[in-house]
Amino acid sequence: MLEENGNGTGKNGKEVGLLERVKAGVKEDVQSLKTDLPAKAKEQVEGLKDPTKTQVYTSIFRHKHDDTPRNRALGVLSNVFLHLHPAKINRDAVRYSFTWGMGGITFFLFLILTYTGVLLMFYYHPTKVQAFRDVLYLEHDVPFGKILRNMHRWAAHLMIIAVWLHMFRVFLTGSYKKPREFNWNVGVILLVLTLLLSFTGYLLPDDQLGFWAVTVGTNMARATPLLGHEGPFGKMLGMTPYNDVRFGLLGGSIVDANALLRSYIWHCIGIPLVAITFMAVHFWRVRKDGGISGPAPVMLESEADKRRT
Amino acid sequence: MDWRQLWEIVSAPDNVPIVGMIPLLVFYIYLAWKQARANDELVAELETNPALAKTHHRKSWPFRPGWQKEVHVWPFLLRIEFLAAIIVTIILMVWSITLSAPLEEPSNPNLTMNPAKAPWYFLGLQEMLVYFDPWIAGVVMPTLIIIGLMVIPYIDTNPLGSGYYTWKQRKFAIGTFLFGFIVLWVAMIIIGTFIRGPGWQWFWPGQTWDHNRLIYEVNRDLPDLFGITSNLAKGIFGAIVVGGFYLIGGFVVHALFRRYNPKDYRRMSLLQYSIMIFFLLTMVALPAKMLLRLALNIKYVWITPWFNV
Amino acid sequence: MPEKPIPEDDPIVSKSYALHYLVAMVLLLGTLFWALSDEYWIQRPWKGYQQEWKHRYVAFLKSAKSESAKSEKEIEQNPEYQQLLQNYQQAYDSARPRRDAIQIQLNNLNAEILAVQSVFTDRRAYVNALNYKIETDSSASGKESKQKELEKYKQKTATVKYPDGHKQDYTYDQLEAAYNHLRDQRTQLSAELGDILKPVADANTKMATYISEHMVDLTPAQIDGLRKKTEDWDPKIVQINVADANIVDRCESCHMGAREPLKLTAVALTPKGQKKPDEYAQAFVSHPEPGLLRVHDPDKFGCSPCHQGNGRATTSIEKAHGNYEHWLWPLFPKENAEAGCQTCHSADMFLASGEVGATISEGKDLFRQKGCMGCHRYEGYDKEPEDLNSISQQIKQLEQERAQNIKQAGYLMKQADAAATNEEANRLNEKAIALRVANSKVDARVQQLDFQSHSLMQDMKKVGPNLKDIRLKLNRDWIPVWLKKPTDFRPTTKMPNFRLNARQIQAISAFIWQSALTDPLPRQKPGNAEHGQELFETRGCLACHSIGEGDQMQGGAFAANLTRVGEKDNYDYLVRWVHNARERTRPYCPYEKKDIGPEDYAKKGLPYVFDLAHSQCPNDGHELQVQNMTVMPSLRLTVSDAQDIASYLITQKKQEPSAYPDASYMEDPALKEEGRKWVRHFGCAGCHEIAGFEDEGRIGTELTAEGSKPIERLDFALFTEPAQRGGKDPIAVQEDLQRLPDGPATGPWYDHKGFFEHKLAEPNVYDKGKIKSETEVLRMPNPHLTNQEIRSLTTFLLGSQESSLPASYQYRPADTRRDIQEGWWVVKKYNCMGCHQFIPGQPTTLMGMARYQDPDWKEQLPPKLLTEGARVDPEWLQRFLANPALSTTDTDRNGVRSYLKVRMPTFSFSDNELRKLVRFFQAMSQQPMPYIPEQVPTLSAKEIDMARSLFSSNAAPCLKCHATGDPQHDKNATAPNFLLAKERLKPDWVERWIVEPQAISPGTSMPSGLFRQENGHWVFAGPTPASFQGYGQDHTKLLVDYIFQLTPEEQRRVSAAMGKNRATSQLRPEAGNEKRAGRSGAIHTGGTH
Amino acid sequence: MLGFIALICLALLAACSKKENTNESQGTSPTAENPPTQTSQPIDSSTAATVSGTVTYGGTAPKNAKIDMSQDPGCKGDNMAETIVAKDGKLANVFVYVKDGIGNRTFDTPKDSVTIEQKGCQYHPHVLGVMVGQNIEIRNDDPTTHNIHPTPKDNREWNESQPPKAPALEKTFTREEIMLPIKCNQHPWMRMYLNVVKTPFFAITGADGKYEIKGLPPGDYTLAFVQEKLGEQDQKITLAAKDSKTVDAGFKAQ
Repeated sequence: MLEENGNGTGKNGKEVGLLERVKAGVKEDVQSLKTDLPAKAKEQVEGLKDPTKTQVYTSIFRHKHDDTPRNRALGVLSNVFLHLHPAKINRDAVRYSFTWGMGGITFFLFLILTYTGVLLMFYYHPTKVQAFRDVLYLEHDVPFGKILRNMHRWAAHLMIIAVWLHMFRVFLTGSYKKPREFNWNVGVILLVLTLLLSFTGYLLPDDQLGFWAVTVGTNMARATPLLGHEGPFGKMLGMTPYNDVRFGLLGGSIVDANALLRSYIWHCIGIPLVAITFMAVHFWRVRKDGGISGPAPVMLESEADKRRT
Repeated sequence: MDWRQLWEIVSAPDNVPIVGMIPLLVFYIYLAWKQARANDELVAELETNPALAKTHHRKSWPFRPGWQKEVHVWPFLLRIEFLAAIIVTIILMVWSITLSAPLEEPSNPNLTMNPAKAPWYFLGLQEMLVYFDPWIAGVVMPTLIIIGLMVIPYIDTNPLGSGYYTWKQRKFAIGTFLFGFIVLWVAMIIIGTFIRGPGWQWFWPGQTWDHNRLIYEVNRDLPDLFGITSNLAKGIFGAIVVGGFYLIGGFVVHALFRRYNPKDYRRMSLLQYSIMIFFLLTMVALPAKMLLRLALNIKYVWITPWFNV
Repeated sequence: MPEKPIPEDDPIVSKSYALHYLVAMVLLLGTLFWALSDEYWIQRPWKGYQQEWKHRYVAFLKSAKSESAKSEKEIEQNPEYQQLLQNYQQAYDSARPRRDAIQIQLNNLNAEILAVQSVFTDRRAYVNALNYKIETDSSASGKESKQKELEKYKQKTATVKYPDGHKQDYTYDQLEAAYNHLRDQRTQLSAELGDILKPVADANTKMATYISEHMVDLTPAQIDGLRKKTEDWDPKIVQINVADANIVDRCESCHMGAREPLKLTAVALTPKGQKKPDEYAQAFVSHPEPGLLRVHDPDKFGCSPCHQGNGRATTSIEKAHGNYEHWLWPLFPKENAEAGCQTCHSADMFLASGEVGATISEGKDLFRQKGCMGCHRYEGYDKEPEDLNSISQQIKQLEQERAQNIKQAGYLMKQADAAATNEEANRLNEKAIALRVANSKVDARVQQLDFQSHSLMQDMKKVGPNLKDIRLKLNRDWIPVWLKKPTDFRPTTKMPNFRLNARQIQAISAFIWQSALTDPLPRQKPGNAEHGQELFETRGCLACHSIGEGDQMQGGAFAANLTRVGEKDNYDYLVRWVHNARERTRPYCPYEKKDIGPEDYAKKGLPYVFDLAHSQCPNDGHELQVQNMTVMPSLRLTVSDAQDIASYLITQKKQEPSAYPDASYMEDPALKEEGRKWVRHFGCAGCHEIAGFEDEGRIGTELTAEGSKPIERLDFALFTEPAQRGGKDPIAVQEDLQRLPDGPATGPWYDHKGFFEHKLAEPNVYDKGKIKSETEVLRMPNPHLTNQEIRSLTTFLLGSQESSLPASYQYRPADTRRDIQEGWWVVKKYNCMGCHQFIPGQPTTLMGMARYQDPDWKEQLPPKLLTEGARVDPEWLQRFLANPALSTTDTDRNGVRSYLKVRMPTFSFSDNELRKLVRFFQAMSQQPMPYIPEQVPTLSAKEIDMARSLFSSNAAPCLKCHATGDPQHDKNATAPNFLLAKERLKPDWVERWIVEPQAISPGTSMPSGLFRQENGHWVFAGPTPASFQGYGQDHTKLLVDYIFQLTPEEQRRVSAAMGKNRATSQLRPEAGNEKRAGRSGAIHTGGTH
Repeated sequence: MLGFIALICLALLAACSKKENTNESQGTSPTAENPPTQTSQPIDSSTAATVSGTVTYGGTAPKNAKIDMSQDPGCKGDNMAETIVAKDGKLANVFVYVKDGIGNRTFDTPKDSVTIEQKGCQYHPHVLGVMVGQNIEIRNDDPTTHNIHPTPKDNREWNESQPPKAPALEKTFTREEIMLPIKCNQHPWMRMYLNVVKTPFFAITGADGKYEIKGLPPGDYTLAFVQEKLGEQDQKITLAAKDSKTVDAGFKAQ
């Protein structure tokens, strides 16, 4: 290769000339290595002293990190996760005593549940034969399987409590009031979805606890007015155990394999998708409705009607 | 006092969240109450001092001119959020390590659990089954609860108390909500978890859950009390009683509401007002029915061939 | 309103969260490590076990090795071993020179091969590449030119440099040849080396084999292997995974020693200085019954199918053993471990493997013995009534079919008569004929079913006596006293205590009294009680019955204790009973559901005779129950013997029968109806035959799967909480409390074991404190069991579970093992083990009795049946079992062992049971069925002479002990008559028997040492006449052939001659000299002993 | 094989530091003297005590029946039943041994054999004592075939035929057992009793009812007198050093 490329300047001469030229070229290359390599190495070390200036860093973080108000704002705005938040908020809104942080905790728990849930799905088969065994398998075989299941379960319970407290706080601070009426409704739907998520997950270990909890729960559906075979007017509308709303929920007249599968799919795909959609709306509306409601300045009785008009 | 029984109930893994929720609720109510009182005092002061009202920053927290009215989310909010996330993680992990999620016997449709309980967050509904037929307790009630929650922003016309804790400005709204949430929901859950034993019988805390306990209880229907025997008459009688409850109750509510909450009364449209009265009365109907049942052993008020109330 | 002064700096902005974060992060890190350690150690306690195991087992192996080395050394001292060693040395020495030479040659050869190979492979690669080019070249000229190139290349020489330095040039072909030659040489040499070393290796193997054969334990080398394995062990889950059966058992993750080849005890694995074996030592012991594991390979069966527990769990002992609330299959307690057998062996009646099986077998037996099955259905028990029921259903159906066919045929024939054409008529007639033929088949089928029901009727037994006979049998006034509390009268009775009140007793006694038969009973002459006692004690009655109370009691527990029988029984009835217990007062027709009397027979003009040969109902031709449904057999006693025994028994009393208070109310018809109600209520018909209750169903719950009933379904009633938490035992009656196998409860007993044990100790314990009416209180009577019996029954019930294992795990063999399985049911049913030993070491009732401790009486014990199937011809056995007298006329005797006082009874086995028993014995001795008798060669006159000389030899006087049929001679006989041998015995067995009888029936009177091995043949140990000179066959064979051809005349001749011989030898004075000669001979041959 | 046994014996001998093998076993003599040879705790022969005495029989001794041996012409001579052999109130064939009190001392098995002779269709002696593991030589001096059939409780049962002139049988018993019956199936009257004990401290009363046990170390003992028919009597004795005690026993007619 070298022989062919290196003779661009001269014409195809004798072998001796070619050899000399090659020798000269190689010498030059060696010389360049001797002088350039230390210089470039030094340059490289210098560059690494400030990692924030590297191309890799700047490609990830779009702005500087120093404590200027601009950068603080950009830190939030340019981050896909953090830009749920505005750049600046009411100074008292950071007070925990006001917000209780329950909305955030709920969301955080939802994330934990998603991660642990996905991992659990690796080991779980929603069939009558496998389900219970898989849970035993998780408990005894899977590395960290037991803590994984425990975290999933307790995070779910914690999430329900957090959701209730969130609603409680929102009500107590009157945060549902104009212009946030709609977002309150979205919140109510999310509350229902949270309960349904937990409820559908209850059946999955296929043990006595889950089985009977779900049996008790779904037995009420029998009595749905009009749509349940034991509900008011159900019989008149031709409802039987095999075509009523409970049958639809369970995929059968008893809690069995189909119910397990339905539960599983609602729990892992159906409800989470719906919930994520509503959560997106919920968060979006928080921003669009003017951030969190407070802490707002107190209003006086006398001002109430004034403002209304 | 059967401490062992008590401990068995309290330490059941799935009951631990409820046990945890009670102090949590107390703490947050205290937190809300503290701020509400501070705000109410501030309002009272400002009401008497219009001059101050004009200049005051109108929050119970201290404020000094020159302080930022708004702060950056990064870092002032995020650092709290992040801290909260860490603390939740710690709590969750410790909980998961120390307490295992329950896993009982494999499901067995032939062996009924006694008591067979729904997941704890639905125990309020299960408790209602004692007082109402499943179609009310399991279907109508939950639906009404959801709808009721959703209509709150639309019937609460009080512009005060938006974005801050207060009691004096929203006595009626907060009172009603506390009644609904604490008494009708949380208390019912606690009853369902800790009080209801085998056969869904009432066991005081510390009383042994005796599976063989038998209780003699004869429940009558309200029409029987008045010696009404014919079905038609029963239906008509029940309709009158129920209708009467809503009519007379509505009138009483109107009389009280108009008197003690004239501002809201004035602000509300006819639709808002009637919806509010309907939900309020329905809410009151629950404890009323409980009272009838527990005190007078009355099972049904309204008996028709299709449904019973 | 701020109370405090407002700070200068904005707290919201200025407040530092550094400390908060620090604390939070530390905590987070802490929990993270906690989670990790939890995962690594706390949730995996078996790791600690395995570490400990390594230490302890290595220490144990060290000490085991030194012992093993010691015993190895001892064995090496053995001359036999020394001989082997010498052989080895010799072989080694003789092989060495040649071996060394070959080795050197081989080394050289290898080097040369290597040298040639490197050149050759290179050139071969080139040739192969060129060949490929030639093959793929498309042009002929190209091929040709390349071919030439190849030839040229092959001709070119290459130089090979040999290791010794010399070089040689080869063409390609030469090179190839040289290479192959060298390799052939190497192959030859290697083969030769192998041949030379083979004797050495063989000698070496022999030494190793000798050591391993003579070592009881492992050899030091094997122990070293174990130690290495243990030391190199990395902690990991050890699991048995049987996917087909969904068995995942990780028990061996902690129980590391379970399957080790050495016997590990808890003490041996306790570290020095520790007094008691700790948790680890307990866990590491080897399985107590390695023999059991050989049959039940753990790799196929796992652990949990037998022991239960949560095989997958590894997080804690409680979890792994399944001893927590929500695990449905907790580990069987150690004392009930045999419950696990029932998982697969529910169809077996008797289980024994090593020391395992006694408890569960007793439980299985008790369930039948104590009459549990009278009230509780249990799959496999007491099948006869169900089978009979289904047969009678079938018969009814078939009879309907027959009637239908007749009707149809008549109709068809009528139509045929009126048919328009002949063809039509013929067609219809054909149809009618077909129906009549079909009826004939129906008749055949009915006949078959009747035959089956004949067998079944014969097999059907009741635990208690037939109450239809009580008017004939019992002292009336005694009945209410008995009913009050049977154990008061007879502490060991099977009849349980029913807790009846006075009214119930009166009503029940009145009912059974009034519903009993009143047929007349023949009067019997009084007998000789003294003779009766002797017969009673020696004929074998005591194998089942017992007599005497408390310490004085002797005999078996299978049947009633007869100590006070004189107070209750009627002498006439007793004679009939002793003479033949199966004799019924009236036959019972299950079809008509009534007892058939003489009037029914008279109606048809038939004689009033009913027995197994005359078992058809005179009214409808169906099978009758012609026997009492008792397992008590007939001892074939003469009537006078029966009278003697009955006379003796009637003297057995503590008080006079007349001393019982008058119970004439039993004659009051008014009480009868109430009595009927109570008899039905208490399920008396489960164990007794009672008029009007013949088809009564069982009143108790089915127990087949009682062990897997959810604990919630077991009603602990008011004792649920006390059982869950422990506390005072609810049983207050001291007598019942003592029945609990583990004593009064000290801790919680809320489990199946606790429930069963309490229920069995005091059945109505769960009624305690409950308010219940007379009919609501628990009916189950108190079976007054001992605590060992309760343990056995509890074990049986605990194991009675629905198995989650695949059906193939159920032990339902289709081969001869099935014969064994079925046979045990019959053997246990008739208490054959009361007299006979079936498996080595099994005690019999008679064996344990004081009388049979005397050496002379020991010979009077019934024969051991350890190899019965190999001993006797099955067809003969069937005949013998049907009629042990082996005679239809002379029945007052034993057919085979006429010298025994104890009598093999006639059990009147049904054909069904006979078949089962015969097959059982054959299968137990691994004999093929059907048996094809070996043809015994006919002996020549000379051979007969020789054989006779052995047979009558002074050194083995066969006829001295064996019976001949001559009463004078047989007085002293202690062995059966040879004339029976031909029909009865299998020749191969007889040969084994005469060589070493002690190995077949330990303790037999037949001595060993009659023959000795000489040049691979069995020769007679005593002196042989000259005619034996040069006889090269087995003397044993000769003798057996002779015995199988023995005729009565020959036997008489020999017997007579022997007497004479003796007389002459007696006169010989030089016997003393011979004696000495014999002695000196002993010294020479003594070494072989 | 024999060499091997000898080798082991040698090894054992070498292993025992103190060895006084003066055991002149006279199993057949009525008063067997078996000076102790023990390994665990040496007995100082200078302090050893002796027990001796007489066993008496109260009441008239039953006359022993003559046995009818006509069944086998090979049996000759007189043969009396030996169930109770008493003369002048002195009881023979009583086995006397130290039942309890030896503690955990162990004793070497005597190397000498004891002999059982079958002569005149009778066993000689009628009662015999041996130590555990001691070799027993059984000889048949009759012109008829015998078989030897011990029916033990705690030892292994066997039954071997011994034709006339056959070599002697050599047998050992490995477990302690008192009054182990030995019989011959061909001659039902033949019966003897073997006593297998762990210690050398035993004796059998002679025709004069006398016995003597020597070499006992001082201590408390239970002395048992066993007769095949009359059963066992125990006596507690205390022996001082060099004591020479007389312990008599008396059986009553039943």
